[in-house]
Amino acid sequence: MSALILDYLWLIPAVPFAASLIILSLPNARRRSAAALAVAGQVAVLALSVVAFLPTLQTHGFRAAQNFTWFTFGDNALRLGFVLDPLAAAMLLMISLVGLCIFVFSIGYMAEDKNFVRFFAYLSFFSGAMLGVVIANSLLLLFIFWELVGLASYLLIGFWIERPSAAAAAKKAFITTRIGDMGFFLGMLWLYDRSGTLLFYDDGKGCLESAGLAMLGASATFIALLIFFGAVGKSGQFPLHVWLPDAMEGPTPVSALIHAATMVAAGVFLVARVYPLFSLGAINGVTSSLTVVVWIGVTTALMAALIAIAQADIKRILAYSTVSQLGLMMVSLGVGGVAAGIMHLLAHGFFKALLFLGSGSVIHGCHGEQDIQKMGGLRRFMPVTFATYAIGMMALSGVPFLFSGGWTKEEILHATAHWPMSPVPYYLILAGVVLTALYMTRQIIYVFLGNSRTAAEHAHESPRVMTMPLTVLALGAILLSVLLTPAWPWLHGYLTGEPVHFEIGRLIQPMLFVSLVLVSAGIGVGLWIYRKAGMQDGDRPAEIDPLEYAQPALFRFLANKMWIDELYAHTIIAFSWMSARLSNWMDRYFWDGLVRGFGAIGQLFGIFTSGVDERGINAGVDETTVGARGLGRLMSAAHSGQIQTYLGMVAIGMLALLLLYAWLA
Amino acid sequence: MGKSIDQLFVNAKQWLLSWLAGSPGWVIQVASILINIFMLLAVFLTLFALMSVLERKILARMQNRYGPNRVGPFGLFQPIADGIKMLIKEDIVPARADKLVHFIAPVLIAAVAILTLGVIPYGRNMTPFTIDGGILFFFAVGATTELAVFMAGWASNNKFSMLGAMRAIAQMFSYELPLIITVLPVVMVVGSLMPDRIVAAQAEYTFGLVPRWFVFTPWGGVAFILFFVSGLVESNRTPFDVPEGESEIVAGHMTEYSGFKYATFFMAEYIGMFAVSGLAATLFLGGWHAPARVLEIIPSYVWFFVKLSALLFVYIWLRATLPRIRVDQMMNFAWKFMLPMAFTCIIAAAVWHYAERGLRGWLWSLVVIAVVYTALSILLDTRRKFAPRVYRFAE
Amino acid sequence: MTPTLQAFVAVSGALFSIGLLAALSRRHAIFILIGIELMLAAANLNFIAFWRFAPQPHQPTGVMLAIFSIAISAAEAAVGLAMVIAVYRHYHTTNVDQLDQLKG
Amino acid sequence: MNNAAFILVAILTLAAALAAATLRKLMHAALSFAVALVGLAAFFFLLGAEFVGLVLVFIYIGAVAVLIVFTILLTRRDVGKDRGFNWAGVLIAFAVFCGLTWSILKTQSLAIVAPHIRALTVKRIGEALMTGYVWPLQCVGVLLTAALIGALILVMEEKR
Repeated sequence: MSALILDYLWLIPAVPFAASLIILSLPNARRRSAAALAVAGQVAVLALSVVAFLPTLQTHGFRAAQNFTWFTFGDNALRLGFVLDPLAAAMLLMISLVGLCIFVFSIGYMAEDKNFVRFFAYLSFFSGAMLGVVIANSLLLLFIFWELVGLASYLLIGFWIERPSAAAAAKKAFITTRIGDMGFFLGMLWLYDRSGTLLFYDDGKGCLESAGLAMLGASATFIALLIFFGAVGKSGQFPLHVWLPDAMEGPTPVSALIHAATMVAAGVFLVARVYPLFSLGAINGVTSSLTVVVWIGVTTALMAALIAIAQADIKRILAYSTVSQLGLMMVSLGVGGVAAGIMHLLAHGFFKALLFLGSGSVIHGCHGEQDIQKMGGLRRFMPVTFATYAIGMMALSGVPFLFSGGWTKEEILHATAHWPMSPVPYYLILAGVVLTALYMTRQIIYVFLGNSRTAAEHAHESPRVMTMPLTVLALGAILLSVLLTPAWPWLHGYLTGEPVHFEIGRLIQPMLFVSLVLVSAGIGVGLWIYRKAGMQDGDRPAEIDPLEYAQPALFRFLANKMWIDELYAHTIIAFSWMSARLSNWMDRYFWDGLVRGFGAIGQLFGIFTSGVDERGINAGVDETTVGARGLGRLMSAAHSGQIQTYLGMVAIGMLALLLLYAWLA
Repeated sequence: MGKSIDQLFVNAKQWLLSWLAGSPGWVIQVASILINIFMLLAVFLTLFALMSVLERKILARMQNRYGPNRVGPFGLFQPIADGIKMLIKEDIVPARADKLVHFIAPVLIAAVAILTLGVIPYGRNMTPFTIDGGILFFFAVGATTELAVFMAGWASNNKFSMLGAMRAIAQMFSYELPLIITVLPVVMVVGSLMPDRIVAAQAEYTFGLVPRWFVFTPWGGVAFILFFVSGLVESNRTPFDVPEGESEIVAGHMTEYSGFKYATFFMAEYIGMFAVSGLAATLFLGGWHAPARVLEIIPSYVWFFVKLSALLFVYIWLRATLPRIRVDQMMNFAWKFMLPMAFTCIIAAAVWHYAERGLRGWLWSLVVIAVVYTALSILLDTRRKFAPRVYRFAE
Repeated sequence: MTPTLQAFVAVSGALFSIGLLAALSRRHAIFILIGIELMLAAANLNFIAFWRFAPQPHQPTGVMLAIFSIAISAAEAAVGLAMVIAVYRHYHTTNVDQLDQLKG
Repeated sequence: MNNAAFILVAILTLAAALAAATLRKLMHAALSFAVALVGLAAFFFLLGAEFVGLVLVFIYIGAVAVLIVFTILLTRRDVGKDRGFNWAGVLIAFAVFCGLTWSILKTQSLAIVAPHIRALTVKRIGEALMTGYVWPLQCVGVLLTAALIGALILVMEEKR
């Protein structure tokens, strides 16, 4: 059975691709069949993932690769392949399950959209690509799917093409991630140059296996960093995080699926996948590349959390929280807690998707309003959304015991605490935890509590097709925590391949209290700061944010995302503009001038030769022509066009012959 | 006894010529020709007169009224009265007319009509003008009628006349083809263009009682009908009297004619009618042969004229029965039905001939004709062809 | 006393000249056609005359030639007249003096 | 056949032909052309080729003459203005006439009398057509069909 599913791994990406192709070919009116196809494809993928999941349960540290030759040039063949191991299997499950929920949700969310069919085509396309990324056993294949994912995200961010902002955001996301992907590509080339293979696992000869790693040597660090650059781009880590918040221009389900649960996690996944490259030659778990990862992650996490506090757009807040969570994962990877990072990734997939869908439901209920200042008191109108959203919020802000986020965060803290290099990341992350709790509290207060304001007047609960996925995800967010408790860290064991045994004692640890304190602190502070926020009613938007009241300058700094976009605009983009203008000028005047010069020479020559023709050769020809024409006129004089004349000629000729005959006879 | 009566006129002619015995040959020749011409004119002008009155009376009977019944017994002297009237009428020639042609036209047309009578055998040894290509002569001379009609229409310099002439020529051309082509099977079967031979070929009787007239063979029957209809058209009779339809163009090419010229036209038409019917009788009805051997005691010319008058009666009958046909309908009919059927007759005759002219041939030729007929009737669905007329210019 | 072949040929020659006259001297296209027909007729007369006066071959060659030439001239007349009508439609004239588009 | 008949017919024919060539009115010319053809037919009768004569009358009077007058009608608006003779043509024609007559009269071998021949029956002509001349006959049939179609196409109204 295991072998069987291995032979059919390729089906997992193929099914959604096929579905999207078929949907694309559907006419615009066939909404029902389009949605049905997409969901059916997703269900099939889910089933396949489950089937693929089973063999990984049976044996610890199960890993099987299925390689094949794409094409051969000369004597060395380019080989691609699919791999199935706990990492991939877990990702598969998470992606297909969350994806399914989001598909169903978007049936309700996009109901009024005129491009419904196209939307589902793109969605299926994306899910296929993402699954491909997960099960790829070759850096090249992974890169291909990676790019497809980027394309899908481009298409979906710019789905409402008629909005210029959406188009701009799509372009921004695409180009920014391209910058990262270039690093990825270079790293890949370098890797291929060194190890001669891009297959991860090729029974001993793969680039992630001892033989392959041995060939790398010192270059491993740079290769790892280059690949990490790609991950930075996709996962919106610090210098390249700017595209992710703008990507919220896309439909909310897209934000949920791509920019919270799956695609942005791909970066983290990538790092986890090629972790051996990072950890190559590690001295008690520390390499230079990993250090870079840690610092980048920490910066991102803290910065994003800070920015999130000052945002007014419900989705942007979530976006920044996503960024910071990703930073958190990066940190945990960097400090060596791979399992912790992945666990957080999985948990995050669930609850962040949940939060996004919840915000989508809110937006849907408020007729497209996204400004939390204008909402409020929605708990009365949309109870289900409120309940699920609260669960999501708890999980995100890391409330322990029965919310998955709590445990994973605790694990991460645990891992970070013991990082030999420096304690700084640890404290920064603690701050980050507090901030997370804070801005989530703020959001909850503004959106659901207090009195309803302008946009919330006619709010209504979303249809079942939208609330159902919310509940499912909420349940997921809760139930997942069972597999995460330190008492019985099944998932940890499953990922790392260590044996797991139940031990209630481990449930109580110092770290638990730490996180408990931090989270409660965050929530408490939030409640205290925003106690009066949104309590007043009437159609007026909320009074200015308490923080802004307290620290206007700081708040503006945060609200404007630390002016990073502007910074880029004035440095990098300006530079590229200038270089473009320069090359344009070169083209126009310098190179063009050269070309024109040659052209002029040709012209001169042409003039000369034509002169020769005119004077020398033509004259003779003309003479002959004139002669011929004169002769022709002479001839044509006889050709009067009068039949009778011709007939007369004939008659005269006949007469002549007759007389001649008569004279002879 | 019977012989002598049968040859009565022949002997009479011989008796007359015997007076000129001893004079040079060409004199006798001319004399005999003159006698023939005289006889023809006498007989057929009388017949014309008779016909004119009889037609009116028969029509009257058919239309449930008395015809002319004032002049003479049963109005029999009506034609004489008409003739006198015509003679004493003023002869009007339009000022803008082409005098010469206007005068020649009626003369020519009458002359032609009478000439065509010349080649028909009226009885045993009673063919006025025996010529090898008699049938061809008939048609060659008959073709001149068209020119004459045209002259009449053109010379009188009148739109009605011109249009009438045009119509007449158009329909004569269209129906001359079926007319001639329906004669071909007979000529083929007999192997001669000579009327006498054709008549002789129909002398025998099958089983001694059914005469071997060509009308009794399938191809012959069809050919006869086609020939008769075409003849109807050639002589501008109802239902094909479009060229002189009073309701449309006053009197066609005869509009500008009056008095005796008009009478001449009239006569020419009737004589043409006699000629066509006579030819029909000759070609298909066994000429002057008796319908049964026992009846041969009755002289041959009687039989001929019986057949002739029977055909003439049918002419009158049709005139009383049928309305006038539209021009386009007539043309369609000629080109799309008559012509193909005529060709079919040729083929059928060939089949009949090569199947030993017996019962088998009879059946086979019948089959051929039936097939073509059904095919044609399916092809030209009359409901479509003669759809209700759309008046494009007359709203 | 019967006419000799010479008489017939002379007559046909005269006929031919008259045809030529019509074809050469009249400016109306139809006259030209008539002239051509007359010349053909003269030719036919020659055929028949020579057939009649020549020692008899097995088959009446002259007559045959005459018949065929008649058929052909009929065709020629039809096409010629059609051309006259077509030309008239285009140039609104039948005057051959004005039809000199082929003038060199 | 005797001189009287010959002379009569000759005069008729040539006079009619001359009229056809010279008459001012086109219609009269056409009609006299028909007369001339009748005369020709008479010649054929004199020469003992009745069949050909009949065919001539049939085709020329029945068809060609009518065609000509029809054409005259169809192109009538042009007939009105009369344009005189083309005297050069007259001269040439006359010259040809003189040349022909002179050379014919000069040729003594033509002065022969008709031999006695067996009558040319239609049957013989038919047999000749169907045996020795069957191919020419077929060709003429094709030619006539082609001429028919060609004439139709020529006078067909251009669709536009």
